[in-house]
Amino acid sequence: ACGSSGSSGTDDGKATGSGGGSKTVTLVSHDSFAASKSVLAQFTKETGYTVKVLRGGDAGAAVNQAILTKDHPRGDVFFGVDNTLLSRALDNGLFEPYTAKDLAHVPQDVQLDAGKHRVTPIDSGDVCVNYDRGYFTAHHLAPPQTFADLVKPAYKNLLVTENVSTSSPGLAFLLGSAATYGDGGWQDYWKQLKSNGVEVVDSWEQAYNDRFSGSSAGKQAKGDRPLVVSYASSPPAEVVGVTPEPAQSPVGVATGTCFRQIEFAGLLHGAKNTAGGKALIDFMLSRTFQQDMPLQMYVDPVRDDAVEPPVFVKYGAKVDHPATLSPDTIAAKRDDWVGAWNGIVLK
Amino acid sequence: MALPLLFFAAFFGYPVAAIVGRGLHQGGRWQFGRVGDVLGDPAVRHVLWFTCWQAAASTALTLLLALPGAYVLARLDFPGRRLLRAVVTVPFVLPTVVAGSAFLALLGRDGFTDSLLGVRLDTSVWAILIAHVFFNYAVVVRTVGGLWAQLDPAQEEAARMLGAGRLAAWRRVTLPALLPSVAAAALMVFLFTFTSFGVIQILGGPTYSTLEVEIYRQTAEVFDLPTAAVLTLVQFAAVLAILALHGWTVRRRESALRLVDPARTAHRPGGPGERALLGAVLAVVALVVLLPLGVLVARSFDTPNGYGLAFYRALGSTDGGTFSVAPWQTVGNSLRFAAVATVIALVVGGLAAAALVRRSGRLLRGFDALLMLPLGTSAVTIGFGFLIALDKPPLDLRDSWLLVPLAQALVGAPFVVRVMLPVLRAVDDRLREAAAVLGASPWRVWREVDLPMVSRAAAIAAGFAFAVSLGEFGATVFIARPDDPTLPVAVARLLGRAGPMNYGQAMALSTVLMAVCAASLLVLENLRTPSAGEL
Amino acid sequence: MGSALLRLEAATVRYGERAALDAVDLAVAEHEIVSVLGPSGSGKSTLLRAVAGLRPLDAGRVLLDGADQRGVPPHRRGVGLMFQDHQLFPQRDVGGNVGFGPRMHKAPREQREHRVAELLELVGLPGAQGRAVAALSGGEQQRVALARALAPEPRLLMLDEPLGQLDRSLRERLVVELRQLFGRLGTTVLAVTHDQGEAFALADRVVVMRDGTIAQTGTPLEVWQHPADEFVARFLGFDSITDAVVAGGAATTEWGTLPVPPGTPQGPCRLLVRPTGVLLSAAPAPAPAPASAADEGALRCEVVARTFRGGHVAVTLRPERGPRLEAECALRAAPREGDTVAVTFDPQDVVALPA
Amino acid sequence: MGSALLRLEAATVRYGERAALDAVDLAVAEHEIVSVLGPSGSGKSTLLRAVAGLRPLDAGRVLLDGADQRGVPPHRRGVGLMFQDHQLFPQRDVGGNVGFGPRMHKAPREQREHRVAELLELVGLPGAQGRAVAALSGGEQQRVALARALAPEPRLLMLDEPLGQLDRSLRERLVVELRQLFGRLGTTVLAVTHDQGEAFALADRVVVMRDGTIAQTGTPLEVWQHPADEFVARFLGFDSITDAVVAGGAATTEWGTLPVPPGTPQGPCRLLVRPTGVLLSAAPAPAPAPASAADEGALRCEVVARTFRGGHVAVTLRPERGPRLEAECALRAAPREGDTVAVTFDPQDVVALPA
Ligand SMILES: Nc1ncnc2c1ncn2[C@@H]1O[C@H](COP(=O)(O)OP(=O)(O)OP(=O)(O)O)[C@@H](O)[C@H]1O
Ligand SMILES: Nc1ncnc2c1ncn2[C@@H]1O[C@H](COP(=O)(O)OP(=O)(O)OP(=O)(O)O)[C@@H](O)[C@H]1O
Ligand SMILES: Cc1ncc(C[n+]2csc(CCO)c2C)c(N)n1
Ligand SMILES: [Mg+2]
Ligand SMILES: [Mg+2]
Repeated sequence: ACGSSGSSGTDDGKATGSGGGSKTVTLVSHDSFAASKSVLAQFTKETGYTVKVLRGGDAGAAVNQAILTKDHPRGDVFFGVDNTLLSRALDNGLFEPYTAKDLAHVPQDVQLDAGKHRVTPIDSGDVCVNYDRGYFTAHHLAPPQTFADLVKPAYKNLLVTENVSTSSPGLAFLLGSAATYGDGGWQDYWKQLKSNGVEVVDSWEQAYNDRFSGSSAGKQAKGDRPLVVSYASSPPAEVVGVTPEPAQSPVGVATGTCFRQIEFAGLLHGAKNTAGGKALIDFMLSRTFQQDMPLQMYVDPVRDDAVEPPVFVKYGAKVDHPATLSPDTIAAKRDDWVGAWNGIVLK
Repeated sequence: MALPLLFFAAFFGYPVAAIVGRGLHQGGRWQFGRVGDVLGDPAVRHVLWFTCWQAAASTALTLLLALPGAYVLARLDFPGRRLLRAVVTVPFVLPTVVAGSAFLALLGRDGFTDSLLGVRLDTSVWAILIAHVFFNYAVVVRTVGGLWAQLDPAQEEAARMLGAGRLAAWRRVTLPALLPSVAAAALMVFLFTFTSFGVIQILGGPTYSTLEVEIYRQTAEVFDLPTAAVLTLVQFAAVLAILALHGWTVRRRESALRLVDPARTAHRPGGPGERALLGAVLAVVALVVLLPLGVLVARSFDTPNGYGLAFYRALGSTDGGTFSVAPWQTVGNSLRFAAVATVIALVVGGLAAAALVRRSGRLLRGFDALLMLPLGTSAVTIGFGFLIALDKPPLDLRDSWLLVPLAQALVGAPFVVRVMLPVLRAVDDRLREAAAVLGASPWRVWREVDLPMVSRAAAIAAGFAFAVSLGEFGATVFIARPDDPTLPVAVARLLGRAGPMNYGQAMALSTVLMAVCAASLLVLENLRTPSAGEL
Repeated sequence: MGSALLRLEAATVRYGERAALDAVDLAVAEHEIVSVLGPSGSGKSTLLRAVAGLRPLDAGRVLLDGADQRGVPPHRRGVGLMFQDHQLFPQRDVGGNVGFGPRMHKAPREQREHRVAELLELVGLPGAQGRAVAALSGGEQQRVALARALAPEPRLLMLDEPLGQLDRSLRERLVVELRQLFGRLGTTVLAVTHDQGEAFALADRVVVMRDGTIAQTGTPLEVWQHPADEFVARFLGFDSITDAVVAGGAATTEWGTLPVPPGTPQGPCRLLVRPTGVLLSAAPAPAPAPASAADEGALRCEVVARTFRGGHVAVTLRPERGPRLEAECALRAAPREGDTVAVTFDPQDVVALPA
Repeated sequence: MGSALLRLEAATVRYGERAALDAVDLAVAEHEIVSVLGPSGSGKSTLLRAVAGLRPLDAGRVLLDGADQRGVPPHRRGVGLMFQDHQLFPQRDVGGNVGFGPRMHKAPREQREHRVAELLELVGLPGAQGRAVAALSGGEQQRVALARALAPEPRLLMLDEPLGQLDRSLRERLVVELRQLFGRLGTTVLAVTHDQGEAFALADRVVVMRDGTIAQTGTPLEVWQHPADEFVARFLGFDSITDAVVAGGAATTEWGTLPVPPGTPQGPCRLLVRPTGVLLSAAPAPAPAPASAADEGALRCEVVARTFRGGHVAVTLRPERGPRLEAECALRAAPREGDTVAVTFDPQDVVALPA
């Protein structure tokens, strides 16, 4: 119904004439994108635009798709590029600059394209080692807290992580170690991890749902690794739907092993409905949307005045000093590091 | 002939050429040098080698285990036969990640084999092979069984009168007659296992990798399109080699057979031999197919608060967050897409099969091979190909819901062709002649002679196309329509989130998927072509 | 007949309600050649399939060499069967088909090839080993099927219409050669045929079937000369049958008084006159004294049809009274259609059938 | 014969090198019934397939009603064909098979059902509409195939061994009824058969084929009485053939001097004696004066075989000199094997064949 604007809609922001007719703004994202119906309805109420969401693949695939289709973009806004992939998106000229309205409420340290405003940070999440509380209680062992702990003999054969070439938490964990030990030191760290019996699987799903002994799925699947590379938001997720509410989540977070992922949204170059897209980006930074996100996508809002839901407050972990790396460093080093990692860990 | 050709050109040839072309044509010039680079990489060669041999081994193992099943399900008459035939097809629709996880539980630590035999298979290649049997048991049972049920038993009787025992008669008379469909089944199993993705990812760990996995990584994760393009070409070359081998095997063996009404060939199991065979087949089905399915079903009821229906109830609510629609509504989406895809696959595949039967020649053999290529093509390649190729006039399907069924039909149509061809080629040409001299035009001959004979195979093929479409994930995920996720896509999204509710819902939804699949297949099998019973 | 190679005792095969084989008792001695005759659908093929073990009996027994065959699988019975519809293996060439049996019996390759060549020679297809069976004519296929059935040299060979699609001269030659072959090998044969001439020429004994039962068995001559009943008589092509009362050496019928052979049972019966026993004389008294004609024993008939059958002419006559008569005449002696002829009867061709 | 319904002109069909049909010329007039006879593999079925358009000609033409049929597909030719191996549709019941043709010709349902019932009655399978074809006996299948071919009432009906699997009495009844049916409908018929009796009974004209060519055509009587050559003679079952020199009313042969019918061409030829022309007399002079016996025209022969054929006995004789002779005797007049008989010849059964 909306693809008929072919000839008149020769891009540029002023093409709202045709896009405005449809009053639809299209959000291109990855499979994990989610938002409450009521929140999206509120956007429609406020702006008159309805949101159409196109999801395709995981975060990496979605970015790649967007790059492939950049001459004929499938929508107006892209959401879901994180700091590990940001430069790939920016270098390919995927986005048009737009300065979102409430940027003032967003801490400077997550505004990674602050100079050009081609992308706007929307959420952040920490990739950290999670632990199976039950296991460590039963074995009278203190759970590890830092990268350094993980190579200790006490934790031999306990950790499962993801393949860095196929999984974004896997890559984040590598980046975290690189941020901690430096370009010259992380290889040595991983050699130690390897000799301490780290297990590598291809996907987060497999690591968390099948191998990890702390998640409910992993318990069913007889997973036997009490340490897993996952998210800081996993503990609250483990108690959702469980009645009665437990005092503690069965999963804990090793807060010294975290790497921060920041997800951005941007106005797609060649978007048909630029005005709608801008409105949508503004809305994504609104408190309404930001407060809805945690329970929808298990991420943290970037807005400093957003109130976190009670489960997050009660069961979530507070990560104070996550490891970070600049997008430029990541862009420059990623391929080399992945190659080196493959050589060390998978050989 | 023209329609199928056009279909494959537009929805396979063009998109795949576009994505491969994009990969190889970088920076304004063709990068054929990459071919040498990639092929020279010992890691790539290792992957290629593993891909080939695991596919060959999987195919052999599947044939070995499933051929007796094909006999039992085609020729023996016992209660629950239809249900069993539907149930063995269920794995086909299961997202491989889901099934892989069931196998992990069965074959891994404290799993079925570990506690029973003390062997852990999750780290060995056996887990992969067994999972491949699980997925492809039905391919053999249905493809081969479709012809087997119609073979005139008198041929075997003739052999026995000449002194051949049961087994010898089967080996020397029935098997040669079945060979084209056995080869077709083997080809399909080989292609599926050759392009195996989820199973390898889960059960193979980082040690075992197939070309398909590499292509996926290079395309979707690493975004190294040139390498992906070269790997795609390598995959094509391998698939073409297999197709050539298949063609060569089959060509001289196809002969007109005396086909009879399948209703007349089934008999109650008689004698200790047949009862033992039935028992053995049931045991294999129970172990290899039912047990893994059972694990998933059990998990779908295993809530944090004890066994119950909580996950199923959750499927009905929209505020789980993952979807703007309730997850169970994806059942409707999937059924709708699958129905459309099945129709497309039947029309395109049926026309192609009809054309392939009537004529022969080099060109047509090429066409035959072209039809099989989609089965040997990575789903990402097709998905990304669709994205970049079908986004501008005259084929601007960016916003069309048709994209999903089209992609699915691309996998379904080769099935239809492969299942129907052996049967059509077995139809004695003189039956067609008999109809012609009784006044039937060529079109009537097709409707009155071929169609009734092939209707059983067509139903089987339709079942396959339907199951494939219901379960198709790889390509669909890249072209999923807004708010219309298909069921496997929904399962994948649920799996991608932590927490018991998400995981439980994924299991519940998978169980729903199995039930929907089994029910649809039962309905399909009971549909009779109207012309069969007419005067 | 304790030494019967094959014995059927009350053998019964039912298809649904209908019995295709109805409590059949039959014994075939070693080295005997028995032809099974009978109308289409009378159960001939079913009989062979039951003996072969391809169709289990619903009642009764099949014994081979005195041993009950219940539960013995077909390939262990040591019998061969040539199927009515051949059932050649389409994936194998002629040589592969004929050599199949010897191969199953593990005959060495050379011997097998020799045997195949020999048999193809016998059936008139020398050198056909390499031909595809789909490229054979109907009769050629039948001959390959015959050669295939002969190849393993089973003790009991059952042939279902083995020569039905062959022309007369080939058939006659084959009948002679097959008899010699069977005599040499000592094969016992049970052969279904619809051709009486072939049955009579081939067989030591003939079995006539009717609706799943055996209507008559005997040597060809016995059956021909003394059909057991009207059914067998009509099946053999004798249609000149009427009611009669035999008294002394004569029978009173609608056709007049007919002489009967000595020893004919007295009293009412059905009376058959074989065509060869209907003697025509050119033209009797034009029609003046019907009473006297009858007295003379000559019956006036009109020729309603004459059919040239090669060698002789079959003449259908409408007598003054009584049902139609069939006569057989030499070609040059045959009257024309419309002629009126006088008929007398040869007592040797008059047979009283059990009523 | 400008009004021929069917005409073949130099029709040729090759399989590889071999011509299965070799420049055949043939014309069939409207309403004519023609039987095609010939040894197995002589090209009879190929001829029918070529006419039906199932096998394109490699050379020559097929004309129907004067129109060249090249490129006309089978279903447009208005001809019917009953296949030698029936080719019943396995997935349809008997009614569905027989009713197929009328359905293709859009006959209304009621008429179709009526026609099916009628034809099944004709072939002796009344009420068989609902039966599965796989559950029929061989002969029953053949009859269904016949009914199916008759159902659409084509102008030209081609039958490939239509009655080959039926017993004699049924076949004889069907020949009569088919002739009547064809006469009533005005159907032109081309029927292949291997049974001479059937061919002679059914056909107005007979075509004898040999190796893809036509060896002879003529009425049954013509062919029987004057076989065109030795091949046709032998094919008809005449095996008493020898070299001869005809001079005046007698022929000199190894068997002695035989009388020949008047008008026999003079000079050397092959000479055939039909079995009916070999007259046996009980026992001649025990053997004293061979010269005189030859002078008398009586040939001494030993009976080497006698075969009962029903009605008559075929006797094979080994003469003192010359090749074997076949004689046909009435049952009661037949000598026994080993007997010595004197043979004289009936000139009416002596035929000089073109050398
Ligand atoms: N498809 C074929 N390929 C090669 N040769 C063939 C083919 N069909 C028939 N022939 C050969 O052509 C010849 C004539 O075959 P045709 O079927 O016409 O014989 P026919 O006279 O009908 O014999 P029959 O009485 O045995 O049925 C035979 O020698 C046969 O082997
Ligand atoms: N599978 C079957 N199911 C039902 N009825 C059958 C089956 N096979 C044979 N019959 C019936 O049993 C009867 C005997 O069949 P059979 O084949 O023995 O006849 P036949 O004497 O060989 O006849 P023909 O000379 O026609 O071959 C027939 O009436 C036939 O219809
Ligand atoms: C190894 C292997 N993996 C998956 C399937 C099942 N399958 C075959 S085609 C298809 C649709 C996607 O292409 C699916 C789900 C299989 N048969 N073999
Ligand atoms: Mg039979
Ligand atoms: Mg033929």
